[in-house]
Amino acid sequence: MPDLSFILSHAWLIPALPLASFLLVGLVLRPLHKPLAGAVATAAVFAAAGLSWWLAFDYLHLPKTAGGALPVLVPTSVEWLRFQEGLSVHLGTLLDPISVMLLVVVTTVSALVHLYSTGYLHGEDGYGRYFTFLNLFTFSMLGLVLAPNLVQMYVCWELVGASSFFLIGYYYDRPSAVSASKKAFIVTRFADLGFLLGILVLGYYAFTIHAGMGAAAAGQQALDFAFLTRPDVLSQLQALQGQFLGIGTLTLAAVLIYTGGAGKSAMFPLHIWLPDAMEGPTPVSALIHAATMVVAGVYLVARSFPIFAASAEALQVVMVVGAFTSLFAATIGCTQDDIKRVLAFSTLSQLGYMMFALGVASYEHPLGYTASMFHLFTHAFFKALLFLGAGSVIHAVHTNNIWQMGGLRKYMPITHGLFLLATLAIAGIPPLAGFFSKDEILAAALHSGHTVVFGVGLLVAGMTAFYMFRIYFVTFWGERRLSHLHHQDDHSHDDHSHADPHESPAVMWIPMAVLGLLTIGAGFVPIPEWVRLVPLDGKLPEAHHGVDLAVAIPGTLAGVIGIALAWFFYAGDPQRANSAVLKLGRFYAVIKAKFYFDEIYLFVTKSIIFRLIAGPIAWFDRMVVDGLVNATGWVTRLGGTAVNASQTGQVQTYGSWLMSGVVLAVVVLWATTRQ
Amino acid sequence: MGLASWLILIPFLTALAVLAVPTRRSDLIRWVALVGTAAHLALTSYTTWAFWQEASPDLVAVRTETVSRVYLVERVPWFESLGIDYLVGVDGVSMSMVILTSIIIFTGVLASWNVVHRTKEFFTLLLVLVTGVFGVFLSFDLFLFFMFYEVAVLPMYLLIGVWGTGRKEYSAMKLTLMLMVGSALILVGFLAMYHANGSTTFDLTKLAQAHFETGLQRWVFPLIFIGFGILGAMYPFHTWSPDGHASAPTAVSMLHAGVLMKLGGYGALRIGVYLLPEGAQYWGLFFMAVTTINIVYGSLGAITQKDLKYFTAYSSVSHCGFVLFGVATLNLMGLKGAVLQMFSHGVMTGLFFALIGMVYGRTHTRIIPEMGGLGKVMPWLAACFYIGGMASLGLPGLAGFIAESHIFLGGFFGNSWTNPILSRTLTVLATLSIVVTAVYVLRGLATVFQGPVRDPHHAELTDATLTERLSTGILVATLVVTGMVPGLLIDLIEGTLFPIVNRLQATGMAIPGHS
Amino acid sequence: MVEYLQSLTPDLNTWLMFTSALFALGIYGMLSRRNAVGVLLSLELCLNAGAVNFALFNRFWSPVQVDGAVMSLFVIAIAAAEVVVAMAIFVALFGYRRTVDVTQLNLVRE
Amino acid sequence: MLMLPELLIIATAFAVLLVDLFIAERQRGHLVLLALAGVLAALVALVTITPDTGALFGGRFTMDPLAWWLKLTLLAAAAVTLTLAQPMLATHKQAPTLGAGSEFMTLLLFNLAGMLMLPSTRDLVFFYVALELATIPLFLLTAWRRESLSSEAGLKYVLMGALSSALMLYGLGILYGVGRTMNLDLIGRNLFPSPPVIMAIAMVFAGLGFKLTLVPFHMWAPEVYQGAPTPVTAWLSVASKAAGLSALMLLTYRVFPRLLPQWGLYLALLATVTMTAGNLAAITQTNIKRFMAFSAISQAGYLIMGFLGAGPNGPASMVFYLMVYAVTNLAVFAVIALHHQQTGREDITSYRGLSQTNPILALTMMVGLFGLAGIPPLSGFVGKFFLFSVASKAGYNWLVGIAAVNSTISLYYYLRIIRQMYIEAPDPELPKLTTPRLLGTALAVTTLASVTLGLVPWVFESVRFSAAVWLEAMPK
Amino acid sequence: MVGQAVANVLFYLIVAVSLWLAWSVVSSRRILRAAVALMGVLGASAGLYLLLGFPFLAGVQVLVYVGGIVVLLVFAVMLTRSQELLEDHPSDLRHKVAVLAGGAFFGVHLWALRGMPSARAPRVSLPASDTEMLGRALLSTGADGYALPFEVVSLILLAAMIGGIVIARKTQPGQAATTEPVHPLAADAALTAAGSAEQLAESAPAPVSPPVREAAHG
Repeated sequence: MPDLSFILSHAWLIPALPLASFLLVGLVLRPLHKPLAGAVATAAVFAAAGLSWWLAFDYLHLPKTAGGALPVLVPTSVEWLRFQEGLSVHLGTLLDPISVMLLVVVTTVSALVHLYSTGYLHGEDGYGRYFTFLNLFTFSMLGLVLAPNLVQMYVCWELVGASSFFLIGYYYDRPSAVSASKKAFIVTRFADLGFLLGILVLGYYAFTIHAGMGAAAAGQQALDFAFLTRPDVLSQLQALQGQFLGIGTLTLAAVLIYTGGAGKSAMFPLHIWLPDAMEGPTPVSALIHAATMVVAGVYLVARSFPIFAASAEALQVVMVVGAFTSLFAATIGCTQDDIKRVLAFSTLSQLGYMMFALGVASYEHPLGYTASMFHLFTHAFFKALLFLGAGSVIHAVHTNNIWQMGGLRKYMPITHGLFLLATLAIAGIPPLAGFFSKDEILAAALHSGHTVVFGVGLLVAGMTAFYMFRIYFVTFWGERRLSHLHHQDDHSHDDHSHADPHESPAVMWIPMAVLGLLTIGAGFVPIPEWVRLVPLDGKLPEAHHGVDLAVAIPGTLAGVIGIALAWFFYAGDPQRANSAVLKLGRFYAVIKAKFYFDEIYLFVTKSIIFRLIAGPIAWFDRMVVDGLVNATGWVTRLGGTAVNASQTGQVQTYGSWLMSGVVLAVVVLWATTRQ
Repeated sequence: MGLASWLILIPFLTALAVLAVPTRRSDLIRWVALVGTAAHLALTSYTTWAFWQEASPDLVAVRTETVSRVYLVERVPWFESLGIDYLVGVDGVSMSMVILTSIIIFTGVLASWNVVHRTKEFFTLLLVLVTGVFGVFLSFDLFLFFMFYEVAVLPMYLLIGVWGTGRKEYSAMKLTLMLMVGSALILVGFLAMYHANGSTTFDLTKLAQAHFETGLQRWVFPLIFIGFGILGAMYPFHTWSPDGHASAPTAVSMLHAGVLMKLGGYGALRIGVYLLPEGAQYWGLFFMAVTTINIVYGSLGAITQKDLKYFTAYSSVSHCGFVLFGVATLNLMGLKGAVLQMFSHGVMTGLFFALIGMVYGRTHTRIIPEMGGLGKVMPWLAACFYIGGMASLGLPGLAGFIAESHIFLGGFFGNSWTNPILSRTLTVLATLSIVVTAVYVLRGLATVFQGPVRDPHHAELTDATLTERLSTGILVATLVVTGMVPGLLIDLIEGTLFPIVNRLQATGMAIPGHS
Repeated sequence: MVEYLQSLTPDLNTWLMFTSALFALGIYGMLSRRNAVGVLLSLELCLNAGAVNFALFNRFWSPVQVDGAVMSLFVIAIAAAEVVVAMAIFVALFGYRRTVDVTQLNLVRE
Repeated sequence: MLMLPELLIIATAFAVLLVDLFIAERQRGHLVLLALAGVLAALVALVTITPDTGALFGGRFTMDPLAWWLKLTLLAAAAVTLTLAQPMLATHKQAPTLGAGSEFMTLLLFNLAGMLMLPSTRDLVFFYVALELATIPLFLLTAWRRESLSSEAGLKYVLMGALSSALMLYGLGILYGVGRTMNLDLIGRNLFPSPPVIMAIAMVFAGLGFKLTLVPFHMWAPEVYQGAPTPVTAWLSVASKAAGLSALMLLTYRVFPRLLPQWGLYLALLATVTMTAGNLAAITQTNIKRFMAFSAISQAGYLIMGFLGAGPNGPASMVFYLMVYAVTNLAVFAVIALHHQQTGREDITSYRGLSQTNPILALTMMVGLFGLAGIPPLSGFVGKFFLFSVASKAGYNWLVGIAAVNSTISLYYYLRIIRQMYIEAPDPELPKLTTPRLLGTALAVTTLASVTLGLVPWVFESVRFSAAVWLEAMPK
Repeated sequence: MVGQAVANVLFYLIVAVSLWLAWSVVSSRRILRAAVALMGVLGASAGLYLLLGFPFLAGVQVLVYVGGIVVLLVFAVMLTRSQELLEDHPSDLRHKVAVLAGGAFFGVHLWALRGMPSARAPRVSLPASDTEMLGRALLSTGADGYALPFEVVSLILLAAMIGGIVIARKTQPGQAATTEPVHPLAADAALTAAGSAEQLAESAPAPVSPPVREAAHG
């Protein structure tokens, strides 16, 4: 282990700061002094961001390992929970290219969102509570990123889920927000069940291998990533014959762990909670449901990539689910009216992108791994910017519905400029960040032979551009539409809805500006060169440079076509859009209703689980099981009355009972004592 | 008089002190009770420290022994001719249970600060009940164990009968009778073991060294397990728990769900598995199946409950199912998980019932649909409720997760004499409960604390008073500390469990990976 | 002469059959008579059969001793005591109920 | 002097009879004190002077350690019963509810003398005579009250008692016929389970089962307990049962030492049927004395479990449980007597709210009832535990199970009374109960004993030692 | 051998007489006749005692039993004024149960007899007179004496007498019939009912009318 600089050996400081401020703000400052609480929370996260940048800088300057890759360090590791001898959980920090990158992304976006929130939520009564949970979220996200073993990741995973539950449910007097937070927590909890089962399966087999190896695995614990990703362990895992419903054990474990990731990253079957999560305040959506939490699933797959790579079917699942989700979300995205829901579906689609990028990656074609991480890096910035932009628009106009906005170009120049910048980036227009990362993914898909996936990627790129510019044109171009409807995003304090919308205060647009810069700069950060999939033998092949034109041109073209279509329908007179909608008719309504998945889930939980299972069980318990207990009581009482009835009061009946006693005694004695 | 005897004696002396106070001075009575329980809490912490001084040096040696060591032992011969003696001592598992009970009784006294109806008798009976419980956890002589076990069950009848609500007499009677039937089964088991060992001694450690022949173990183990299972709310015999808790006053249901139901798990582990290893192996899988029903059945049953107390009672049925499931797994992690679950669930349910008592004290209704939006009105209680709820659904960082993760791993690792496929499917079914628990916890809490204030005059209710904040605060603190720093409790418990697992191993079957 | 005659009587079992028949009749009487005094009469039968039994065994098994006879004597005395007690209670009860019909006496029952 | 206690009792009986001639009607209450003095003198004599082994009248009257303990219980029970009777006899305050006080006490003392002699008999004649003296006065005492209920109870008791003593006599006759000697030690020499022996045993069990209220022979108990005056009921439930047990132990351990182990199943069945019938019937009772009858029946069921298996633990736990049962039962009867005396009501609901009207009385009643139910830390629990241990050692685990479940059912009906006292509100028109001084002391003594007998190991240990010595001295 | 025949005839004669009388004691409808029959049975058994060689016992039997007890029984019959009442037959169920009980007892005894070792009367010469031996046995306090039981029997007789007098007395001296404490039981109601039934019975010449209760429980 090369001697580490201060920050590298004390990486645990980065998550410790938000934790400390969480405790400080939560217990002390919240009831006492609201604005101070906000300030302390924001300062803590900014400090963490600074430390992360410093750590990243030091890390990148570390001497490379023999195979030319950046070293994997586990500077601190404290035993926390000892299940069994070889299976104990150490809390610690693991530094490798993707975790450092994630560290930087999370802390930066979180800091900016904190700053933005001080403005956005100014004067709200739940102000202190908001920042407490935001800090808790940041701590648990950092804990997840730095986790050296599966169990610490699972612990922080759950904490992230819980803090997102409280943040979505911030406006807890609004029933829609309450049910959204419940739905989010329960769906992710269901996915975490898969993750837990994955840990159990993997834990058991890894433990048997670890026990078998004895001295060779002295320092490591069974569930550490370092141990799990060792080549010899992986080969033994692959060799496991155990079949469960026809699926190999390793694949089963990988898929189960993937369900956890899919739940958190809202992949296809478990995506229903993300659109409803928009009920939370917009900065929360920006931080959690755009930049950080939702990418945890992608990070999980990336972190345990060697395990996934060991079983081909698992990666296949990842790829298919990713691709389908991106297409599925993109189609729905084109039809939504609520600006935040459109952005939510766009996030879904981009996450699908990252997932299928990992899906196509393998040791032969490692490009997908790097592309996914690169896209994660860039997407965090411009998606956060989009959300903050939407937030400032909502803040000004007090409604989410894009049809009640219009022509905001004139009133909010800064937001408009930055929003346009971000929309261009997400549409993949060079030279912005989106172009580079999307291009990498498409290249990875093409070169690894997955042409179908490449085609889907291209189509989605076009649709992304289409729906992004759709909301851009509707919101910022055209003439002003009055918002006569009831405020959806109700801010009681500045309720002058009819006055002209004004630009957001400085504390809000400054973080957006910073994100704008990052969106521009992110493309040029040499992530592909730093973040590379290290093959099992540790030797890195020489990296390829420059943009692959064969992929770049079709990608950009798709983007431009998308923009043109959006311009055609929505920039000019609105009639064109309405007529198109009429033509599509029924088909359009189905997509708009998100393929009725919400209704299906509601039906399953409400009628099947509650009315058909829980109700009868409660009834069964009261009637049958309790009935049996009461029945025994009743029978004993019956026995009592029977014995009492034998007391007739007739002396001579008693005499005959006595004589019967004698005769019976003789019979029993004779039966039992005969030699 | 050693430390262990003082631990049993203090609650009894407090009870006598309370009796001495004139009846009308009800506030003085409360203070005497509080001082008594506070003194007990102090003594418990000192004893834990003293126990740790004695026990930590031979933590390593214990890994290979087959008889668990007992510390701070006091032995006074009682009925020599029958081999009965007043044998009291402490070991890891019983120490953790004593800590739990001491916390629960202290917070219980705080939570029943506004009992006005016949206060003196209430506190006397409460303290006698807790003396019985301490007696069970600290005694290592089966006769003494059984004696304190029944002392613990009996005041329950009067406590629920006089101070209860709803169908109090019916549920008090049902509760007492079902628990006594349980103790009847246990009595048969104890006597069978006593005589199989040549009717020389009731001392637990000596009985552990004696090897009972397999046939006897096979029919005595189910008796002991079901006998204790009835108190631990095992599936078919759990019906007393919803009624009993629904009609019991706050402190009583806190004590009962929090501590008395743990007697069941404790007894099943300490006497069932420790003394009858072969019996445990023979019946292991069967009871694992029953307790899985217990877990899933309890949590599903809780979803549609309308009354808060029934809601919590069903949830404790499910959580107690975890305890017995952990005991039935018969390997180190499972047993450790069972003891941890006993501790964490004890604190959780104590917190829940205390809070329900406080909410009921204000809104005078326990029906969930009738309440709404109380989060704004009583933020402290709402926050504690949420922390308790999160702990019960096993959020990491709180005590619930530590115990449940142990039990799931234990269940999944199974043991070499049970069919791995079956034990794993049962464990998977059990893990389903973390989702179902999440559903009913969030659903219940959301209806009560979130959303608009449904009942107008709930709006001007007050938040927690000082005593209430103190009691809930202590319970929440315990949950968080155990969740964050489980090392303390795990080391305490592991010392005792190694010998038990070694005994299971000594009966000729290898546990995978156990060194 | 009397001793000589006794030695010629039939063997023990026939004697015992007689006493047990007497006892059985006594039992029948006690369980079927309606009049309380009738029940007492039957009781005397039983006790008498018991007394004869003792004398019988004494004479057949240990002719020299006289234990059995002593027992018979005491049985007779105790039978007397029982009759006195029973009579007293009947008379008292007759005072209240004006009847000695055993079947009617079942007030103490619910 | 071996016979000192018996002689003292007989002397007191005559003294009471004679003194009554000379004192006025009003001072009838002081007679009780005289009787009590006599009984206590006998008690002191037994404890201090009488050795626990020895023989008189050439072996006819012998003393053995277990008999010593039985006599102690009987004398204690007599003392408490007399205190129970005291408020009922004529005192300067109110008219007696129990006529002919002195004759009542004389008969009681004669009865006591009979019971004291019973365990010391060594031959059939003296055994039968002592047994008769232990039963006949009871017929009279039951019919003592000047009302139809008491006389009817007396009638039923006489008829049933006569039938069972006739059967007993016939059984002893056959025993004499087969054993060919009157001496109890020698009879068992060449007894083997032939038909006549079995018939003799069956009839003996009928006779003694009647006194112990074992199930097929228990029919008389409910009505007699209800009809008889309360002190007599108390005396019946405790002393008569003690006499029955000592007679049964005398015959089974002395005369049939080799056959007893073979009767295990018969005794187990008898115990099961007795306790179950007693418990089940007690559930639906409304009259407190009738309720105590069924409770006594079920306790007899537990009692005879001591006969199972070999070794001194059996008789020891039986005698110990008898002592505990006597003390606890008398405590409960003291409260019942008090309640009946002052309110005239015998139904359970009349005990409503006693915990508020007279908390100490309610507490003693509760301690007594929990003692009967066998709830720790009272000695009832310890006694029952040892009895169950004897049965379990003899291999009758199913019986222990049934007995334990039975004691749970018994807890149910004892709790029904405690519910009346503690949970129901007091009944306004019932007068508040006041505890007279003498009865108060008796209550205190019995309750204290019922708590400490179990906790203090010395009592059971010495009983067990006596049982060991007693069993050694038995003919093999 | 002729002595043998005489003894047997004498024995069987006495047995037949006493069994026949016993049957009438048990089943005759007039109580007085039953009492007289009992006298006959007891006399017969006195004869048996004689046959067995216990003249003293026979004497005591005649004196105490026949003289004392049966006379007392006749007094009781007079006192309870039931002699003119014709007791009707027991209901068939009670009859069957009683027969079953008696028969079962007898059957068991016969089965038991099979196991009894039968014995011929010993030829040994009997002691001069049993009275002297009885007297010595009753009063000697030695190993073979029965002085103590003798004293105890006297206690029994004394107790029976005292108790009998107290119970049978009409009213206590010096104090009115005790006021019966209030009984929630139906006793009083039943008492009045029984009383009225009684008046009915007396007026009608028919034998004691079987009250309704009997039918219910027959």
